[in-house]
Amino acid sequence: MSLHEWMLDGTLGLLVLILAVAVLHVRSLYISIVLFIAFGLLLALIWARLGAPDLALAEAAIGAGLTGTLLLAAYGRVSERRRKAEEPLDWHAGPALLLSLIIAVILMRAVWPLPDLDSALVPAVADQMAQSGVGHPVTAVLLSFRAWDTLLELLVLLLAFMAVRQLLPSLPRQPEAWPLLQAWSRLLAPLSVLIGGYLLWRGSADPGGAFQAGALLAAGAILLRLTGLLPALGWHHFWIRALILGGCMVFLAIGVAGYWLGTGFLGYADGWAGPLILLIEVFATLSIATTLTLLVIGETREVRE
Amino acid sequence: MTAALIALLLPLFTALCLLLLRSRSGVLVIVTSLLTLLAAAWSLYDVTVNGPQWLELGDWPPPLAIRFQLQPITALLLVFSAMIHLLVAVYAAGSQHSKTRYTDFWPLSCLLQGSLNALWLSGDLFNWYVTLELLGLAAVALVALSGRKAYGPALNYLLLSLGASLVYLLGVALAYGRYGVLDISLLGAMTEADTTTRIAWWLMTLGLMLKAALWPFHLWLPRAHASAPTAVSALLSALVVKGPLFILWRLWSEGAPTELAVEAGPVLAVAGIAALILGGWSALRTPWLKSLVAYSTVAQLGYALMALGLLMYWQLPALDAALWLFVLAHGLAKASMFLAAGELQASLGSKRVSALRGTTETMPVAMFAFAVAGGSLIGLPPSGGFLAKWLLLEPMFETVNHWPWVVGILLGTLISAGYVFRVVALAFDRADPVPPDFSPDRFAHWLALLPALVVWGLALISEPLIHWLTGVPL
Amino acid sequence: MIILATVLLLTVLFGLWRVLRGPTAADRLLAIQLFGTTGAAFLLVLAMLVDIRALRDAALVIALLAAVLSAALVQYLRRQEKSN
Amino acid sequence: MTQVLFYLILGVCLWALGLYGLLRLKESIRRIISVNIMGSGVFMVMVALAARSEDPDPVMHALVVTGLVVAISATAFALRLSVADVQEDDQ
Repeated sequence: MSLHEWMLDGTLGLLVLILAVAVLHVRSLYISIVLFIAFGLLLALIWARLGAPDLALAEAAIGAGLTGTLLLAAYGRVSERRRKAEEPLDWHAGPALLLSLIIAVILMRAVWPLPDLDSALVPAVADQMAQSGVGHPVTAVLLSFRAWDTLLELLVLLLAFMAVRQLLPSLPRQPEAWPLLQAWSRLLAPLSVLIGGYLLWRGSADPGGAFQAGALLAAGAILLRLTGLLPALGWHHFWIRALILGGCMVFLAIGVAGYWLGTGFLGYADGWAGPLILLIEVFATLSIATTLTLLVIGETREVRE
Repeated sequence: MTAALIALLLPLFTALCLLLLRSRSGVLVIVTSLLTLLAAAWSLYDVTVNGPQWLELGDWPPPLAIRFQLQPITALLLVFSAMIHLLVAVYAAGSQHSKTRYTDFWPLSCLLQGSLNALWLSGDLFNWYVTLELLGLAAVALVALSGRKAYGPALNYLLLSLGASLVYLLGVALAYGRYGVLDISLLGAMTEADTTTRIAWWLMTLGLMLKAALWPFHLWLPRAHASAPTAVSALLSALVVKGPLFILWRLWSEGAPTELAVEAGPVLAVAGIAALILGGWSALRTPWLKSLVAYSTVAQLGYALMALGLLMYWQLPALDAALWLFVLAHGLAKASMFLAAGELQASLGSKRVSALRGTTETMPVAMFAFAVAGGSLIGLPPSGGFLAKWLLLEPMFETVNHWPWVVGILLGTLISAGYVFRVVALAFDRADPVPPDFSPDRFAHWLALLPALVVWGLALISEPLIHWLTGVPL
Repeated sequence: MIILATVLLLTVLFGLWRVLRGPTAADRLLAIQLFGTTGAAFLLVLAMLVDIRALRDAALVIALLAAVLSAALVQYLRRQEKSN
Repeated sequence: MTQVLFYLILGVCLWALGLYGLLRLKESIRRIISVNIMGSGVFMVMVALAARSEDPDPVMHALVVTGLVVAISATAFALRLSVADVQEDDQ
């Protein structure tokens, strides 16, 4: 590796470490959140540097964008007293630091021999790509080879939403419309729908797919809700429930149909893999977008009704 | 395999339908639980007749696909979790003190059962991570059903559970980096006792111990289990903590190289003894009834951990039977105890142990259920708890220098006898009974007694059960 | 081209200084905007460097989401002022 | 030292840093952030492992996508819970 490449990697690594340390040590919660958003962004750059465009997309949309919005939303609901409360350096700061350092050293020892080994799954994926029905290996892993993981992950998202439903109402805060912001979001929201749709469509042959697309759609919807341009997406509407549950239901139904027809649970019949995966992805995208929107922005009343 | 798949998917479909229709119908859940139980029983029959089976998901060849494995213990656990879930569902629908009847308890508990079944059937390190997250989120959501006072413990539980998952996930990443596969059976054929493997296995073990509340990582459990609604406490104590324990067992008995297992065994066994003694001590001291039952879970998990540790140390597959009998016996007894405790404290209007004075007179059936379940926890013959303890002790009697383990078990038994008798003795103090606030719910009391009787009933089928669990044909 | 990418990263350091020093929430907001722009530019350069075209999509997403984030931030800050 | 090893070590350090935060911090939102940093550390280890072969390992990339979605779900719930819990304190 050339010196220049080292410079680039070194700068990335140094920056990400500085940010992580600063996130944990800064006194103000607000600054900590802002730094964490920057941390997420930097991670997206690192994934890109390591040749993982899918992850760069996902991290930019989910890791930096939505997690940031979530943290800001939580910050907006926390009381003034809590925000101001400073973190005292208490007695176990020393032992905790020492423990973490020792663990880090042990782990470095563990990862030392790993760069020279390789994985049995890389050739296995390459072998079966032709049968998977899609052209992009990551999409093939997500929706064919390890579809069960993906189905369970949709259930995790659903469960997080249901868990939020259990919580009692928080302080009511009505969003106020602000003309400039409204104009701004009228511009941004269609863009996010457009790019989201583009990522979904690209997903079968190139990096992109349901999660990235869903996150982008959610970002657009969140913006519209924040500025009061979108009506409340209440749980009591049947179509909202159908959207949220649709991803899991379609996925499960196709999986069971596969078992019924003898292609195995979550298997696709010959020649049908491509269209079925696209169908699942469309429903999953809508489901992810709706669930994330309600998770980030839904007032408790709206979620519980 | 079809039956096992039905047992896995039925609860998931039920949960989705309940949510879509915004229904809170307990009857529907009871009916599907019953069907799930039948499917699980059918899969148990299937595996006994046809032997262990595999299912490659999506029909992809092995290193690539996630595989479901149906072996006798998996099928038994499917039946066990369906049974407990059915019982708790009947309680939640029928008891007048159940606070969960008109809440999202129904879809959440169905999802909990579905994710647990997914965990039993899976054999893939990363897939287990996802099922663990499902299980954790469902459990925390169920704890949060009790309202604002439970939010603190729920948040604490959630953060620890997330941290534990990441400890586990780092171990998975290292194992994948070292061997390049994720399937536990394939890993078992490849693993060697080198540094990376050792660290990876220990990371996974620590994460799972935190999730299963095994000593010394148990501190979150009593608060979380005690603050949950009664039906939820029963589910959490009887089922949820057993999930990580199952992964731990497969990780060490199937995936780890023998040298590593022999090396790690004593550490886990000693942690088990510490759990027995210290958890039991806390149960003896606490003034709250539900905390007592929750601490007893910490203590009883010590037996399972000890069985696992000794199984690894001596490489004795016979201890498998002891481990899983403990899990079954404890699950049944604990479901009974939590239901009884919840009913008692709801009728008495107090959460203190001291309020139980004279309950043998005012609520004899509930108290009887508590005492019978307690008997199995102590290990009185001929209960299921006794059977498990006997199996654990058997190899120790064969060699003289195994006496420290016997002493540990003895101490644990004494302490568990201590906290059970603490409650029972109070209940027999009829001089000045605390009157119940309103009429107790007889149906719920009998329901609480049911699993306790089943534990004792295990003794009747002890011989075939042990033979079957140890894999010796009759 | 690598040097160009490294220089882009170094501008993040200046933004970091602004985030830590403030003094107002608006300064920090602008720093996030700067990070978004820098990140997008970095990804574009990297897309040329390693010849992965999909990184341009990622640049697009970052540019868009930085804008969304700052809009969300503005809205929350406004609420906070109202509630004070 | 290769690039892969560099990022492996970086990931491990981030993970340990997140663990330190989780052990030391008390404020719940900050603890949630610490857990996320820990998660990023694991993901970095996984992505670095994926970069070992000539064509990056798609399985690891897919697993990290799954991990990211799991992480944001859990974070969303934890943040809501912490806000609800904090409000309880204020009353």
